[in-house]
Amino acid sequence: MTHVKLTMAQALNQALRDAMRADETVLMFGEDVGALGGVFRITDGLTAEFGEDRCFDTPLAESGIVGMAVGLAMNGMRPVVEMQFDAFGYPAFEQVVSHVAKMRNRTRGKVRLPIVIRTPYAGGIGGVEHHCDSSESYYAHTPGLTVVAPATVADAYTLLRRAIEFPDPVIFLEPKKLYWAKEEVDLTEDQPGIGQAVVRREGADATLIAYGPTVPVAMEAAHVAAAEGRQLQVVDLRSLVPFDDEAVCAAVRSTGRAVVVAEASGFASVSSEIVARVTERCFHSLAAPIRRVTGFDIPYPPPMLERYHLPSVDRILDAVDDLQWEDS
Amino acid sequence: MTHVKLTMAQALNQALRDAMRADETVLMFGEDVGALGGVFRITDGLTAEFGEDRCFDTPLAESGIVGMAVGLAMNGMRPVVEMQFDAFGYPAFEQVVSHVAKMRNRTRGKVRLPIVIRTPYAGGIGGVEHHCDSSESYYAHTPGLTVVAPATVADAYTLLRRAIEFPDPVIFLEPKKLYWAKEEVDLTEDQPGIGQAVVRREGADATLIAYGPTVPVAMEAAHVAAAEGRQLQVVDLRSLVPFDDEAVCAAVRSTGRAVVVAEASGFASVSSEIVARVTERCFHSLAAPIRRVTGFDIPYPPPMLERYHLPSVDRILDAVDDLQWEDS
Amino acid sequence: MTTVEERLLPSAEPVQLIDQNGVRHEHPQYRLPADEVLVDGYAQLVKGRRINDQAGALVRQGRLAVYPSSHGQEACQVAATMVLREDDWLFPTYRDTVSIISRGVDPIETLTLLRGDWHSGYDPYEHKVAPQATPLATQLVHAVGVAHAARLKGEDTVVMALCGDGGTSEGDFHEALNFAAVFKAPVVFFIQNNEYAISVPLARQTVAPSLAHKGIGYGVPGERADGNDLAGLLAVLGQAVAKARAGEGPQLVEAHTYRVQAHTNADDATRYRNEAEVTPWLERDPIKRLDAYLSEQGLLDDNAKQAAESAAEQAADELRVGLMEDVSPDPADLFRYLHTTQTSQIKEQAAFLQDELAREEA
Amino acid sequence: MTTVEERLLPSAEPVQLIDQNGVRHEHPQYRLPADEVLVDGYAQLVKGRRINDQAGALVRQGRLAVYPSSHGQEACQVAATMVLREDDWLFPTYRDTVSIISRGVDPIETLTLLRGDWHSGYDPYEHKVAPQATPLATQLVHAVGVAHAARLKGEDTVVMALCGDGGTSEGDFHEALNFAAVFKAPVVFFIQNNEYAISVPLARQTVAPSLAHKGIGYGVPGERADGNDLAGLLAVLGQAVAKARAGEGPQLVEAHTYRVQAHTNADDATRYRNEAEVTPWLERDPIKRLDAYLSEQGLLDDNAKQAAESAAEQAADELRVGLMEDVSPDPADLFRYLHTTQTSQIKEQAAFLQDELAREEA
Ligand SMILES: Cc1ncc(C[n+]2csc(CCOP(=O)(O)OP(=O)(O)O)c2C)c(N)n1
Ligand SMILES: Cc1ncc(C[n+]2csc(CCOP(=O)(O)OP(=O)(O)O)c2C)c(N)n1
Ligand SMILES: [Mg+2]
Ligand SMILES: [Mg+2]
Repeated sequence: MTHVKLTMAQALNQALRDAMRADETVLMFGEDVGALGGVFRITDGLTAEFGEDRCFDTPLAESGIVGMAVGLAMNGMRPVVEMQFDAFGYPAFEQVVSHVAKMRNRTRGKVRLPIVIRTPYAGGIGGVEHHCDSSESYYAHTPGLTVVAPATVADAYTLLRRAIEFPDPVIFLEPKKLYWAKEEVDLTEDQPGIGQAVVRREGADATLIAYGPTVPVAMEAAHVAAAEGRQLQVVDLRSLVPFDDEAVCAAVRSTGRAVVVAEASGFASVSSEIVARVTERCFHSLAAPIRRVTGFDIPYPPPMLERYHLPSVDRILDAVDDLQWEDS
Repeated sequence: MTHVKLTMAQALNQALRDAMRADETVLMFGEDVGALGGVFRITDGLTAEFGEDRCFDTPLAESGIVGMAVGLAMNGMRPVVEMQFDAFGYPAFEQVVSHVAKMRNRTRGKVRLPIVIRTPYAGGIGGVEHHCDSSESYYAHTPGLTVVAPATVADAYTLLRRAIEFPDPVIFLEPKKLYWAKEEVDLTEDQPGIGQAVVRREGADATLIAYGPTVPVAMEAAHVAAAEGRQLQVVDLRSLVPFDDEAVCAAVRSTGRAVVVAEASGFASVSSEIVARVTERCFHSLAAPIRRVTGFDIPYPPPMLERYHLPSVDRILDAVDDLQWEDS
Repeated sequence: MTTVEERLLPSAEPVQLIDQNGVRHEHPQYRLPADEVLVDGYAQLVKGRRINDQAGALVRQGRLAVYPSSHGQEACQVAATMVLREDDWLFPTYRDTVSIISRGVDPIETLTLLRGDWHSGYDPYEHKVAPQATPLATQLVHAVGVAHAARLKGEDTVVMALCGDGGTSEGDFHEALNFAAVFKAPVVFFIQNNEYAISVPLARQTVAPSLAHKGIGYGVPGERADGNDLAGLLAVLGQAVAKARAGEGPQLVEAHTYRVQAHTNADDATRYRNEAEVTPWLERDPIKRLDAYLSEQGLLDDNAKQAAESAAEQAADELRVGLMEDVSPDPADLFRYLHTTQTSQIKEQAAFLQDELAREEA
Repeated sequence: MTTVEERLLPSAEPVQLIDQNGVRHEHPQYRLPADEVLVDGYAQLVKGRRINDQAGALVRQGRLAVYPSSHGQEACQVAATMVLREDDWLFPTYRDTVSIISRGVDPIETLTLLRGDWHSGYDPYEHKVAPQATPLATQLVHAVGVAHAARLKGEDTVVMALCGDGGTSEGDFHEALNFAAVFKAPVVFFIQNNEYAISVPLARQTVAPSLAHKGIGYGVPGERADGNDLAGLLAVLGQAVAKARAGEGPQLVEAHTYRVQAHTNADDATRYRNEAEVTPWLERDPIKRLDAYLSEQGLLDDNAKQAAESAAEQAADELRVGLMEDVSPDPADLFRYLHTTQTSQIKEQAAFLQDELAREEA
């Protein structure tokens, strides 16, 4: 197949379309995903192609949406649901934590829930309150969930296809600010699967560990650092749960220094976990403590102030500068 | 005042009683907290003493309970609510994250919410599914919440009084398995406030960092270790947010080795945060990476299997043994 | 008032076909079930009662961690399954042990949750019984999903979703009824209004004219029945199931019954209600009245009663014997079922525990 | 049917006192508001419309991030505040900018949220207006709490809680109505049924006979009114407020109106509805009909209309001028309001940012 130029939004739409073509038990539903095609148009045209039974609007109630997905999955379907924005996934929290995450374990594997919960994720789009939350840590902390966040157009396609094929529930986080990022991609090309991190850029001096919306920022930082003579390696986690300990530790050991870059507030978060587990495993390879560049421990700011909150190239480079180079 | 022998349940009851006597805007409500006195009897006798307007049962709906508390607090009250078990707090998650945590910030400090959300917390009581969750990481990760967990009878009293007097919302986690722990206490004695950790036992060889239900286990481990000739220091965090960086770092620096002990699953949790932040701050004082003894990354087990999940004295001592003593 | 309202609002009084004295009453809308159905139902009630009481005893003997009994609510328990076909689904709560067993699920597997060796002990697909739900009302939305999937597959399966009076206050109750109505999902929402949610009486749960009145707000027909009258329940639930199967969408049925015992053995009901309140309900017992009616009609002789009782006794024996067996669940199970493919994290943790246990043994 | 049902179910048709042609209709239960009230209301409608349209223009000029307009729903917006006393409370949603401004809140402070310099710009206590709620239906439970606190303090305050048709599907709607009913909290739940929740039409939101029919399931009287008839709304809402104030507990009012424009400027309504559906609603415009009625009655002459229009123009001017001013919120505010006493963590982070900014400037 030839390469095509697609936005991440288009790649996600294509993934849904291809998944629905491949398997008629795949259903897509949620708020405004039918005629409107979703507020971000990720489900554009699906109702037209697959009919009302396959892609449909529900009443406005997130617990109902996720709970109904549980029931549909129990009875042979593969539901993909959309939470309109990640803060609007909170009403479904009980269903996610007490059922989606636990049903397989509860029933000794008898009831499997191949559910995908798609969520426009994180900030950087000037959204008003409740429209830019980063909720991955809530989900990553909940045993039983698989948590995935693509950062490239190709990964958006691949990971969503894999998530839909996955036998267990997947929280699928779509970085909002990357929806319109365009890339030349070959959708038939095989990409690493769920659970595998990839090194997006090689570099011997320090490792930047990022996922979702912060991957391009980390790449940009590495680019700028290179101009200043410092070679930064960039790891894109792709999957938070399962976590690719092997790849991440190999990367960090190769440089001995690392900065974790994430948009979410840092306290008790996925980024804390990365620091903790990499330090536990690579302590004697570390020349300096692993630094974090994350959102502050504050609610997501109003549009006019969001740039102060978001991990920036400068902030990443400052953190890299802080890696006690004099010690090495 | 003379010393009295009280269980933690009694101390909590006394704290509520004294708070309600001291301030008539303090209200206590939730499920079964009236005539029954709560399933753990923490609110025993409050309706009898203060009347139906001050301590009352609500309809069975946790989002409603927390949401109503928000409104009551907006209009001059100091609501204390009980979530019957911590897994039953999940239906209120949206109210907690989107309102309780954010209202003060949203309104530039105009609307303050002096709400206490009391939650019987964690396991070790042989409870069936959904009755033994440890949900502190969800709350600690949410900016705007203060998160407190007493481990002693005296602290249960003091911290609950302080939480009720606190001008901002507090998540108050009551270790279920310690409800019936009896101690000789003097309730008039001043205890450190919210935000202060305390060293419960001195020891020069390594530091155990614990909170809530794991404090007694850590104390027991230190006791056993002493018999084997190793002096373990025990830090009781008391408050997860704010976090007492100063005290914890001072403790860890004094020993150069640390183990974090918590019941919750470890991944992306408060214990990850402790490892991350202490390592960031004390890297060059550490002789070994900080180890964690936490619950596994699984749903809380059924009663007959819980002992395999819970941090035990042996597991703590194994972790201490693992602190690369040969390096030092 | 229009016909819409007449169609959706419940009967003025709970439907009752046999009263507490065993006297039969005619009802303009509902017919008495056939004699053999009632005789069979009687045997099931007797067995249900015996299971409830045996389970209570087993708690006292330390063989079960806890048991929320449906003593006094057996008519609801039994009716809920009697009206179902084999390919229909049942969504029970923690109180519905008798319902589950009467659906055919192995009693010991049913009690796994309350014995504490695992969260749920039976295969939900074997008898189409969902795991018992503890978080209130959460199972109702699942029921809608299962029913909707059946509809999509062109099956005429019906889902019976059980819920308590307290559970109706939860947001999920609302969302489930609304979703079911909008999608015309074949669900019968069956509320066992036993007047209490632990210590909280119905009057503090709602001030609605009845719980069945909640249906109209979703466009769902609501009906109510005497929850201690098996005949009335079979008639009302049977009709609800038939309507749902016929494509008329979800149905809401409220049974007026009473929680005769405490919430569970761990509860102390004397803290919040008087014996005086309980006594009249003992008179309304579901077994007593059916016994009276059937005996009066000559449908139940001493032999038949004897047979019912010995069947019940046998069920109780099985329970006792089964639960007297000590079980020791495998700690490795903690890691076995969480994911289809274990993550490296879970593998490590499983290995850690295995190693720890090996060292302990050594 | 019993009196309970008659008391709790809504009128057979939405209450309408002035029809779309400006013709007055008698109603057995509701009286036309006084002339001067209607004349005042007219001026407020004109102003509300002008604010809506001005705000829309300011989005196009990049001065507001987004604006969910209540164009066409101004009668609801204005009626909701006209029936309140100064010490009553208003709980608005993101769509209720006009309601908030008509309550007396500074327009620029009101638009702070949508301009994007802070989450909410006004002091909720100044005019007793809660911050606009974005997460749907969540504000309704807060309203119950505020009302219950008032009752505990012995005040006779009433709380007007606004909600959309879509919002009624959320669990919090259910919990709010039930709590209010059980606690007899003086809340008027006012649903602006504008037929859409973004792209989802009412028929996919619920199949209930009406949203006002949801009241009876909580024991709350439900009523419905023509949402484009200011007179009818004032009568119905006025009565609801009076009842709530008198201690009769919560009231539910549904207004039948229509979202004439897209959900927000960011929405494309052509994807899910035809112009043909919109046109008849333009005929039902709330301003046009009140104009016709008042003019016909000789209550509104050219002078009065002129005055209303120039007052509206002035309000629009203030909006324009106010929003043309560039604001640059202080980054330190990010850390200023979260806690009464900053934690050491927040202090560190504030210092970090301050240092970063200082270095940038240097
Ligand atoms: C979401 C949730 N909140 C609280 C509880 C704790 N709880 C268990 S049973 C119960 C009372 C339920 O009453 P009802 O629905 O009437 O059922 P019944 O026990 O009477 O059968 C409560 C509050 C729970 N299980 N789930
Ligand atoms: C809990 C929650 N889920 C989803 C959304 C996203 N959302 C914003 S407005 C809206 C539609 C609301 O419709 P309705 O209640 O009818 O109000 P209207 O916009 O018509 O005034 C949706 C789905 C939200 N704000 N909150
Ligand atoms: Mg009950
Ligand atoms: Mg609407």
